[in-house]
Amino acid sequence: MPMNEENKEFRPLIVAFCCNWCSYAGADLAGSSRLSYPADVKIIRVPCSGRVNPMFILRAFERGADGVIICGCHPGDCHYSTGNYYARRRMALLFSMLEYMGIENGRTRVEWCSAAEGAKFSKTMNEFCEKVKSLGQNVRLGDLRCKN
Amino acid sequence: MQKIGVFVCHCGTNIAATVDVKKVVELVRYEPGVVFADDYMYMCSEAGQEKIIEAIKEYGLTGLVICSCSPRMHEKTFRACAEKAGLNPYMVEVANIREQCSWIHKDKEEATKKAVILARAAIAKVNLNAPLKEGESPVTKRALVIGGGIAGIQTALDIADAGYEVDIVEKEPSIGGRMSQFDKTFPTLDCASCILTPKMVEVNQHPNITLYTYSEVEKVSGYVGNFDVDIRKKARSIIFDKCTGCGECMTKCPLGKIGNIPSEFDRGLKNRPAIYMPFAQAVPAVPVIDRENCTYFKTGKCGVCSKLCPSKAIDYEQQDEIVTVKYGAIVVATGFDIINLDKFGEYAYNESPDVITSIELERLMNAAGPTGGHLERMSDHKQPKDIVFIQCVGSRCDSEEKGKPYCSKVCCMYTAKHAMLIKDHWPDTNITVFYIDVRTPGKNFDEFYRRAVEQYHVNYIKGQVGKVKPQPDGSLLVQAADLLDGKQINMKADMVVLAAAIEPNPGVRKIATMLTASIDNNNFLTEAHAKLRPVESPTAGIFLSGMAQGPKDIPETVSQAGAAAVKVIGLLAKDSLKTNPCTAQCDTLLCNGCSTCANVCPYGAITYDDVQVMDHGLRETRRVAQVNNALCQGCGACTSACPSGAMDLQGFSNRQITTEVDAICR
Amino acid sequence: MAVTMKYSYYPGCTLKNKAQDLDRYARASAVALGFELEEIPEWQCCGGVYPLATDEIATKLSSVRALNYAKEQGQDLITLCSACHHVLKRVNDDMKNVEDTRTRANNYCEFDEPYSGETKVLHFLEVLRDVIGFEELAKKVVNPLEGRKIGAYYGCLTLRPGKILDFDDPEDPKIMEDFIRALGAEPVIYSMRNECCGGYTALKDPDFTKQRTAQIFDDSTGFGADCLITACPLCMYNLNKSDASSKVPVYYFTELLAEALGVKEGA
Amino acid sequence: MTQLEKNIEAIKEMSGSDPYKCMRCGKCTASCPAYSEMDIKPHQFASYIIRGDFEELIESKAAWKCLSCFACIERCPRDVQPGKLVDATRQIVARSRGGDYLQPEEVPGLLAEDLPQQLLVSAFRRYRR
Repeated sequence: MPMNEENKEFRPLIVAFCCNWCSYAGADLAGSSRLSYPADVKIIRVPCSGRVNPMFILRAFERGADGVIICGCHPGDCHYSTGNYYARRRMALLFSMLEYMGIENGRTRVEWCSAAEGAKFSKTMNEFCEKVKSLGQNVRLGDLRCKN
Repeated sequence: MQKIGVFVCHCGTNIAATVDVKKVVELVRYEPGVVFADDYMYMCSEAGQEKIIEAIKEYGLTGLVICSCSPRMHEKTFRACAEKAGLNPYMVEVANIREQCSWIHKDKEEATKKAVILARAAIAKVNLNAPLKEGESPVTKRALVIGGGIAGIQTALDIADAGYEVDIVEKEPSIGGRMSQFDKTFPTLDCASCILTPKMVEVNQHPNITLYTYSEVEKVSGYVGNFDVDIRKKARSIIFDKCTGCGECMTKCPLGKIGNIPSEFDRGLKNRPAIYMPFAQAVPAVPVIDRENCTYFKTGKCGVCSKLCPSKAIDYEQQDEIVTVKYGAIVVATGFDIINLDKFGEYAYNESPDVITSIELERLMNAAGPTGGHLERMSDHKQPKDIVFIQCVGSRCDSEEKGKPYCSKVCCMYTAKHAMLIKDHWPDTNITVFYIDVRTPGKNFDEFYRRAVEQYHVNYIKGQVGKVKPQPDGSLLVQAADLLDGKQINMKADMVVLAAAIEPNPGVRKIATMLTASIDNNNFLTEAHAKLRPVESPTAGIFLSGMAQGPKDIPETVSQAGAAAVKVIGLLAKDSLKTNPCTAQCDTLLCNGCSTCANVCPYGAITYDDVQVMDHGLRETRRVAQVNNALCQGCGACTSACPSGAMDLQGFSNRQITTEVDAICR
Repeated sequence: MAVTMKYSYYPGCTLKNKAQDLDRYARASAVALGFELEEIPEWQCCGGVYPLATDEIATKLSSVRALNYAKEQGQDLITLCSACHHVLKRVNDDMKNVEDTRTRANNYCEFDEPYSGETKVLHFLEVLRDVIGFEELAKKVVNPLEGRKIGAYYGCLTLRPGKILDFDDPEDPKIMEDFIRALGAEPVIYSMRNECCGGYTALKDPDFTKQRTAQIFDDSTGFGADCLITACPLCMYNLNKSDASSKVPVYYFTELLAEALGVKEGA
Repeated sequence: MTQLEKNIEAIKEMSGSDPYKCMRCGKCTASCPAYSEMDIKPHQFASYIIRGDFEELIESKAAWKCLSCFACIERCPRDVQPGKLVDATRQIVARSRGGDYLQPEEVPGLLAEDLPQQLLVSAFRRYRR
């Protein structure tokens, strides 16, 4: 994101993957309850947190995202029974690998948020933004094939 | 290249107050693929929709992006609108600029910027959308209920009354299940047989219900609306149509007196002949020959029943028969049993005949039971004066080998029932109940338990019993502690009744595997959603009824049975099923047949097939995954698990999501 | 069955002194049954009780040495005393399954090869049941103990904790009853058979131990026992000290075994 | 972590048992052959530890009256195994205060002629560090 010359404040770019059944609905509830969180968060709707392929996250970092958060249904509540369990295990592994590559753990997060938890969604996003902000701009993950 | 129209909604001031709608229109106009962009006060209104339809026709639009409220609100509306104009409804994407933008941001410049980014992401996605067609699969208008207890009976009756055909498969010779073994029911104390038997008869006479008793489900294939089920009808050794149920054979079977074959129905408290009906009110009233024990089958000699049968209904040559039937829906109502108590040696269940389980007590209290309803000790046939009840035997137990981690839910109530029934018949009996917690949530339940204490003076003591010690004088010494009074108790009893933990019928594992219905660690069937879809299995077309899903009492079972029936009726009422087109697809050229996807699929929608593929000019046979679109629910678990990238999800494809990421990160 | 099976044998402190009968009759019976007990040289006392605190290590080392010795001989390790049986099996389980204990014990002991629970520990009764077989034993009995009604007194240490000792069902054991049947006598089943005799409290609270043993005698004789058998020297001591009116003789199980096998006199 | 939580953690570590799993069913206390001798009953050990009443536990004679017969350990439905908590308490007392229940000087007076060595060894292990 280009920085505004006058306003030196760093604004992170955050991609949030939200599952259609719980957390996307939770985000809608945060909206209808007018519980604000920074505009830095952009949500992508996926059917299930288990749909989030690690490639999407790598892509986001590669393209300059400063933080990525995956939100799903609470354990045991997954609309598809088990998708969030897979997501949880997959992301634990991916995040530790990302940390090894220099992308701090604070820039990645998995959170459970139900359709009724608008307040939690907003709070989570605020916290996450603060955290990513404190870490500063992300070092770009470069894919040599994508270099132009 | 798509021709995309972008429509930005003001939603009155809901959006327009924080997002500069006009600016959004200007900025997205030059996005790749966009040929038209406009804004309107209320996009979802009739006039708004009209605007969309006109634009589709005028500009030959192939894709739509609506920047408005949440897709959870109006995606359906706009898809229908597109369809009206002849556009495939799956060519529509919604950018959520209300709930996820205008409503949560205050700074107009910031909100406008975000709205543009969200619109760009949606536009990028639509560029990759492809028309999708909802599939159709026909529905066989017949249901199968597995299990003929109260849960299965009620479900079958409700479905049959709605006009659909139902088959019940019951592995025992008679329907009736556990409830038929009970004496009275809580909290009203009406007699179990009096309320169950009429329902059993109704099932038998219902024109829409077919009974397969002494039968088991052998094989299941197919999917929702189209199951093929093989049912094994075990050989009864009786010609069904000839038998009049007169019972002559059973009374004359020589093994009735000397056979020592324990009656399953009476929980081994009584013996039965080798040709038998489990109980007098059995439905159907046709006996069965227990070939394992029958002298004729063991030695080829005897044949008494065959000689005496007035209707010549005995057929020793009968074979098991397999019938294959098509069903649209399947209900699992396999019920429960109590756990094996071998691991609870401290309670002397195997050591003393006077230590019994609650189900055995039901039989001992039942007028049709082994003692004609007279409560007596099995050791000396004396009427017990002091009776001790032990709660939670194996329930709430951390050790997997010994018990179950859950509360069995019904024991507190049936124990209060037993205590009161005994006191009603024999008021000078002393009854002590050792409990950990008394749990009585339910209508009129706590009142019921309090009645046992206040009116019947049943002695409730908090503290689990440590050991039951059979004494030389034939009594039982119960060693316990009263935790509230702080003293150890050594109490003599004539009879000890154990509230053994409930577990799902052990046969359910096999059935769940056949149905690809998931079960939990305790072998209870899993619901599609614990709160919102409690009577459906995650596998489409499979429904749950009764204890197979979790511990519950009779009224709860009946309500759940009705709920399951409604879900079945809702399914059978359709002539065909529309299938969600956002399903997974396998690229056979990339698939390496590793089975990873099938392992994560919660619906059993993935199978494997050998296909011929051309790879670099070579013809090869490969084992590749195939997705059954009728079963796939579109969760995408397989797509993230697939190591070779062969699995993709229509409507949320890898490329579509990646391009959204790119658009956001631009 | 091999011609002569050889076992490493861990007698323990008491069998060398106050409980010589338990040891002596076992050796004689083993010969009669065709197996050999090779006493481990320089064995050290097991400590009598298994330390429940997870960070204890020094008190487990003597057992580890005995276990390792048996491993080096390539033999199973046999014990007779309930306490040794209990301690050895539990320490062996720790060496197999508790990494911390295994690492530290090996650091102390410096064996040629680290020990990690390879040895199989057997109670003498388990050899009779699982290797010889009670049916086989019954065939070798020359003086069946006919007409005797014998109560098996298990106590606590032979059975519990059932999961680790894997000796028999801790609440409803059968091994000693089957043993009694094999000798031609009739077992008496009574519920105090697996209840504690009072154990080491005999040292400072002898009155309490007497209450416990009186209950054991009352219960067993109530069911008609004319004598009790035990595998534990401490149970033996406590039962013998009893002044209960229902008191009956108490024998080590090996004594009755030797008697039935006709080797008691020579032992 | 508060100091209390640390202490509880230490006991959990030493005993290999989790007092929070206790559901107060009392099967241990019902089974305990030394019930009459124990001033704090087996089922209470979990609550004393959770509350942090370590002083009272240390002062009590219950830890010395436990027979280590493992009946509570065998029967506990929650895998709390109170006997292990009792033993951990005993260890804490013996290690921290040297408050041994048995002094070597006492022994000659307690010896009986046929007393098995096992008894002395066990008692020393149990009653002293």
